[in-house]
Amino acid sequence: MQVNEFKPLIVAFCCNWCSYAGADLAGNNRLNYPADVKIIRVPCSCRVNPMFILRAFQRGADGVILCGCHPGDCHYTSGNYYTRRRMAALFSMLDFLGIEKERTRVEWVSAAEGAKFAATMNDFVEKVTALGPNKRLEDLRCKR
Amino acid sequence: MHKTYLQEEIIRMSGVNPSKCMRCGKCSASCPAYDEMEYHPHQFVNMVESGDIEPLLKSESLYKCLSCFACIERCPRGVEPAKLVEAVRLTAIRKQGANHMTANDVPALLDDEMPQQAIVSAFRKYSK
Amino acid sequence: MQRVGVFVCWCGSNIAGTVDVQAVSEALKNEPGVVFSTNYQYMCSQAGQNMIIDAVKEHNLTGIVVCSCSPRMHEATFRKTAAAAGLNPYMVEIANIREQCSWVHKDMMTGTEKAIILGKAAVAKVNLNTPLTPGESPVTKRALVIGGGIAGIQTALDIADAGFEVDIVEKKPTIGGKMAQLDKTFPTLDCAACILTPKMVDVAQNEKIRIFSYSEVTDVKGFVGNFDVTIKKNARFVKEDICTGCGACVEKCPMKKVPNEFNLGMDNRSAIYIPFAQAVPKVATIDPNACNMLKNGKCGLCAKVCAAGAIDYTQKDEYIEEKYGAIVVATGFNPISMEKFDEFAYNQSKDVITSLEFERLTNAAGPTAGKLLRPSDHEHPHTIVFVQCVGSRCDSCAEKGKEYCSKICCMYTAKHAMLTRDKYPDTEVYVFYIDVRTPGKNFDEFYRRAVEEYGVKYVKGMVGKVTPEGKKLKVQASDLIANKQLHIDADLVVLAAAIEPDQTARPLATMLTASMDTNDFFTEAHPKLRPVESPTAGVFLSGACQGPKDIPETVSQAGAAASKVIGLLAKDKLTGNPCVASSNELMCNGCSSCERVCPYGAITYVDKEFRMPDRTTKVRRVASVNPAVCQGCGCCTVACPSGAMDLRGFANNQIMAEVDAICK
Amino acid sequence: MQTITRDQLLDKAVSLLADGTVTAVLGWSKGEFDYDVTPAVFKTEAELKENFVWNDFCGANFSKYLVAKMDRLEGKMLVFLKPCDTYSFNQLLTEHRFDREKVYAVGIPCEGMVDIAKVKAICGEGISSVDCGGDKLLVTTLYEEQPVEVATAEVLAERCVNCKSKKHVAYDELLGEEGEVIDSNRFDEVEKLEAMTPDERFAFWQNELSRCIRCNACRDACPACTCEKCVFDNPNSGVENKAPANSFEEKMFHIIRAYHVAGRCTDCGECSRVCPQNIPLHLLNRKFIKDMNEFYGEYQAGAEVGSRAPLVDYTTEDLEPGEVFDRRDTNA
Repeated sequence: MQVNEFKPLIVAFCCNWCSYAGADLAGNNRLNYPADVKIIRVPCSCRVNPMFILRAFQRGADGVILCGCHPGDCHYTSGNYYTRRRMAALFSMLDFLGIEKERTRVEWVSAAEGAKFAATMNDFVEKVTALGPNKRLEDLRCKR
Repeated sequence: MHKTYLQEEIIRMSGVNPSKCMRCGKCSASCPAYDEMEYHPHQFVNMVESGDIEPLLKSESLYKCLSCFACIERCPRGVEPAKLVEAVRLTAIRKQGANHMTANDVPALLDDEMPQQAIVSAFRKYSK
Repeated sequence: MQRVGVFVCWCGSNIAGTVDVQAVSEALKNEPGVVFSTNYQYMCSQAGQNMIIDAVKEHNLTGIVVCSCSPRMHEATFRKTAAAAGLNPYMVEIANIREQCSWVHKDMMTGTEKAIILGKAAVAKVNLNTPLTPGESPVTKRALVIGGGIAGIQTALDIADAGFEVDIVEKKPTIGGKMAQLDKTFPTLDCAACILTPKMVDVAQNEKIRIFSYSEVTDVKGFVGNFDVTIKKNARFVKEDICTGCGACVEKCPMKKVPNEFNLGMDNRSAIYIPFAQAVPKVATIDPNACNMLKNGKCGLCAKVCAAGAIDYTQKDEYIEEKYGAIVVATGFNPISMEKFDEFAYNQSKDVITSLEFERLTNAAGPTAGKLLRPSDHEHPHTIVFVQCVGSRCDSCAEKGKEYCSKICCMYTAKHAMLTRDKYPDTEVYVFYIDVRTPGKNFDEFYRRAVEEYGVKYVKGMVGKVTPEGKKLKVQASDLIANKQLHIDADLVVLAAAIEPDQTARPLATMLTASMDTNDFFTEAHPKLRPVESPTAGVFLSGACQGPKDIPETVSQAGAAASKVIGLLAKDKLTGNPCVASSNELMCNGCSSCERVCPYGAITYVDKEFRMPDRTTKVRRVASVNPAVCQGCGCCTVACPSGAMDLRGFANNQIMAEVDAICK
Repeated sequence: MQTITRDQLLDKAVSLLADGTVTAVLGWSKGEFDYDVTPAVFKTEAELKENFVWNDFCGANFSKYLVAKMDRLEGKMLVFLKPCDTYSFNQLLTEHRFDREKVYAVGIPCEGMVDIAKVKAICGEGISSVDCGGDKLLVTTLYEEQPVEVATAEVLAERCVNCKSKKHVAYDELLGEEGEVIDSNRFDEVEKLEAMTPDERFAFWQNELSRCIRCNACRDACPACTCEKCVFDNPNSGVENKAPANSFEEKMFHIIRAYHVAGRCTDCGECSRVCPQNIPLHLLNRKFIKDMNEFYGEYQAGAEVGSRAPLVDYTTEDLEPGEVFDRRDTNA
C-alpha cells in the first residue's frame, strides 16, 4: 500500500505594509518555502478577525499564521498591539479547548525580512506537518 | 570579539556592561584617588572591555580605590566602574591563596594603631 | 453575479517557468462568475493592457482578476487599465503568482496547483467587490502655526508667501522664541537679532498673517482640511489694538522686582512689561501675579500714564474659534533643569550658569549690556570652564538627563569659547568634551578655528566635580589624552545643558492625536521619507519639537513643512482612500469599542432616529466613520461585536470568501 | 434564605409606583412552579401583589432587559439589582446601551440563589413545590409523601458558591446592608482544566459541548450579548448558523460567543444558569477573564462605568501570543 505523504494546508494572513512585502522580498530573493502556504493580504494584522481564523480551520486548514509589522512599526501606529492582545486571548482559548497550540502562530515580519518570512514558513509548515491533519477543528462536511 | 574566561567572570561578578562606556572620563574626573592610581577608573573600564585583565590584577591601583562610588554616581551611562574594580579585586584576592586569612589569624594582627574596621574588612575579603 | 475576466501573466519566464499558465487560465474558466480567461506574455505591457480593455468591452466584464506579480508592483497599473476600460478601478483583484508562487517554488506541478488556488481566491473576492469611489472633503484654506519661534515664523512666512492665510499662536507675549534670546549664531557669527527681528517685522506686517500672542490652543476637533480649533487668548490687561508700545507704563510701574524671564531671571522687570525692545507685537502685558492693581486694587498708575488709554484691568480671557485646513506644530524646546546635577554646583553658585544664560550675559541687550561679568560679583572672569554634554547622552536609567545627543551644544560651545577669547584675550577658556560633533556646513572649520586661531583649550574628558571655594570655583576634571586629573580654579563654569521638547506640547499632542516618542518629541510619519509630517493627516512638524535642531536645519524644516501645507491648501478638495471603514447603522450597538481602538479618532457617535417595524421611531446612538480621517486599517471591524463595522475593499465576506476558496 | 423579604421589595415597588417616581417595575414573576421564576414588567400595584416574587430562585439578571424594554415607556423603570447584576448594569452603561436617566435602580442584598438542577439531583424529578425558609428548602415531590428537607447551602448555584462580590457598584437606592468584594475561588475550576493535557481538555470539552442543542439561551440571557443583530443571525457575517450541523460548529459558536464578550463579561453566570444542558459555559468566559487578569493586570468589567476593557487597550510591553503557552508551561 502506498503511504500518502501528508501535505498540510496553511493559511497565512499578512499585513500589506510589512509582512506581505516581506513575503514579496522572499520571492525576489528566491527563498523557497512550501507551496502549502497560501497568503491572504489584509491592510493590517488588526484586520484579522478571530472568525477568519476559525473559518479557515473549519474549512480544513491545518494551520493558520498571522504576520504583521513588528510592534512599534505598525503602519497604522497601533494596530499590531491590538492584534497581539486579541491573538493572545484567542490562542490561549483554543489551547484551553484542547486544540494543538502549534497550529496557530503570530509572527512579526518586516518588509526587509524576506529571509525571516521564508524561515518562519518553513518552520511552521514543518511543525504542522508533524502534527498531522487538523481533526479537532474541522467541519467534516467541507472535506477536501 | 571572543571574550576570555577571566573577562567574562569579571563582567558576570560585577554585573557591569563595560561596552556601555562612551569614554567621557567623568569617572576619572570624579575620582578622589586618581593621582594614587596607575590605572584610572576609565582605563579600568576600557581594559576590562578589551580583555586586558592581567595588568589590572597585578596593579596596585586595585587597592587604591576607596569604593567611594563617586564614579558610579556620576557616570552618565550607568557603567559603574567601582563595581568592576571590586570584581577585579576579588579575582586577585581569590587567586592569592597565600593571602587567605582565617579567624585564628586575627588576634595576632591586632595592635593599637590598626583600626578595627580595617581588620574586619580584611577578614571579609580574605576569607572568601 | 459579476462577469469576471481572468488574465494570467507569464512575466516572460518569470512566472511561466514554474507555473503552467495555460493550465491556470483553463482551470479558472470554471470558477463562478468567470466568463473569460486568457494568458499573455507581459500583462503589464501596453499590448497586455489593451487586451484587458478589449476583453472588458467584448465580454461586458464587470470584474477583473490579474494573476501576475505582487499587487504592490502593478495593482495601480491595472486599476488604471480598468478605469480606461470604463470599469471602476476597485473592481480589480490581483493574484500574486510571481513573488509568492513562481519565485519561491521550483516544481511546476506544485507551482501550478498553488497558482490556481490563488487565482480562485482572487476570483472569489472580486465576485464580492463593489465599485468604490474615494470620498471628497473641502479644504479650509487657512493654516495654523502653533509656536512663534524661528520655526513657526519661517513656516508662517512661507505659507503666507504662497498666498494663504496663516495664524500664529504663541504662548509668550511676543513671538521670537529662543532665537530672540541668542547673541550670535554659529558658524557665521551674525547677530541673532539682526537676522531674526526683520523676519518678526515681516510677520507683523504681512496681511496674510495674524498673530495670537499670549495665547494657547485649548481644543482641536475635525480632520485634515477641516480642523476646528479653539484658541484661548489670555487676558494681558492691555488693549492690543490701542497700545502703541511706547513704554511709558513700564517706566512708571512701581513694581520693579519681578524676575525677568527673558533674561532667565538674571535681572528684573516691572509688573507691566514688554519682553524686549523688538517684541512683536510690541504691546505691554501686565503680569497678574505681580501687579498690585490686579492683586489688591491698589495702584492703577499705568492706566493714568497711558496716553492711548490702552490699560484695561477688567480684561478677561477670550476664547476664539477658528477653522483651519492644516496645522503646523512648532512648539520648540527648553534646556533641561540643572537642579539634579549636584556635582556641577549649579544650585550652590551663581557663577555656574547654563549656556543659554551665557548667551544673555554676552548679549548687548542682556542684563550686563553685553559685558561678560560674573553674575555673583559682576567682576570679569579670567578662567572659564565650559562643560559639554550635561544631561545629554545619559543612559536611560539615569533619570537626570536625556538619552539622546542634543546636537546643538558642540557648536554653540565652540562659539561661546571663540567669542570669549576674541573679546577678552586675557581669559583662559577650557572646553571639556566627550566628542566634538560638527557635521554641518562649515561647522568643523569653525570648531578648528576656535582651537587653532583663538586658542581655546579643548580637553578630551569630563568635569567630575565643581566646588565653590571663596570667589573661585574648584573644577576637578579628567584629561584622558594626557592621562591626568586636572584641577582648575575657574571664575565661571558654563554648562551645555541638554535640550528637551517643550513640556506644554504633551496635551497638545493628545488634542491633535499626533503621537510622541518616549522623549516627548513629536513622531514623524516616516523617519526618512516623511520627516515633516505627523502620522495624523493635516498635522505637520516644524523645528525642535520633532528633534534637536540648529537654526539652519530648523529653517529648512520649517520651509519643508510650509511646502507640505501649501500643497494641501492648494487643493480645493481632498480625495481619500476609498478603502475605509463604514458602519451599518442598523446593526450598530453604539458601544464605543470601535471608537476606543481607532488610532485616528475617525469614529464619532451620532444619535440617529430609526423607524421601527410598528411605525414608531427610536433614537439610537450609532457609530459614524469620517472617511477623510479613516486610513483603513480595519482595527475597528474586529473590535465591533456585532459586525456592524466593516472595511470597504477588505470586507468580512470578501476575506471569508478568500479563506473558503483557499481551503476548499 | 434571603435577608430581605418579598414584602420589603413589594412595599418599595408599590410606594415608588404610587408617588410617580417610576411607572413600571422590572421584577420577578411567579411561574408555573415555585422554581421557574421569570422576569416580568409590572405596571400596577394589583399586578405586583398578584405575581411578584422574591425567593431563592430569583437568579435572573435584569440588566439586559433595560436595553429593550424601555423604548416606549413613559417615565422611569424600577429595577431590582442583586450585587452581581449591578456589574452588568454598569457594563451596559459603559457601552451606552440604555438611558440611565430612565432607570431607578434599587440595590438589594443577595445571599445566593439555588440551582434547581442540584435540588433535582437530591430529590429527583416531579417537584411540585419548594418552600424557601430559613437555611433550608422544603421540597415536595409527586413521589414522596413527606416534603424533603434540603440545606440551601448544598444546592446553591455554582456562581453563588464562588460569588465574586456582595458589593453593589451601582444603584439609586440601596435596601439592606452593603457588602464587600469577595476574594473568591472562581478560577479554581479553570485551573484544574489548565492542568490537564491538551487531549484531556479536548475530551472534556468534546463531551460538554456535544450536548449543546444550539437553543441560543446562553446568548439570549447574557447581559453582554445585546447586539442589535447577532453575528450568528446575520447571513453576511460568514458564521451564521442557527443549529449545529456538526461538532465543529458547536465549538465555533461557543468560542466566538465567549470571544465576543471577552473583556465585557462581568462573570454573572447567566449563561450557565439558563443552559438547559448544564454545559459549564461560564468556564469559557472565566478563562478569558483569568487570562486577561494575568496578562494585562486585574480587570473587572462593570466595576466602573467607562473603564477600558483589556481588548480595546494595549501597552507596548504586552506579552506575545506565543508566550501565553510558555508562560503556562513554566508555571506548571
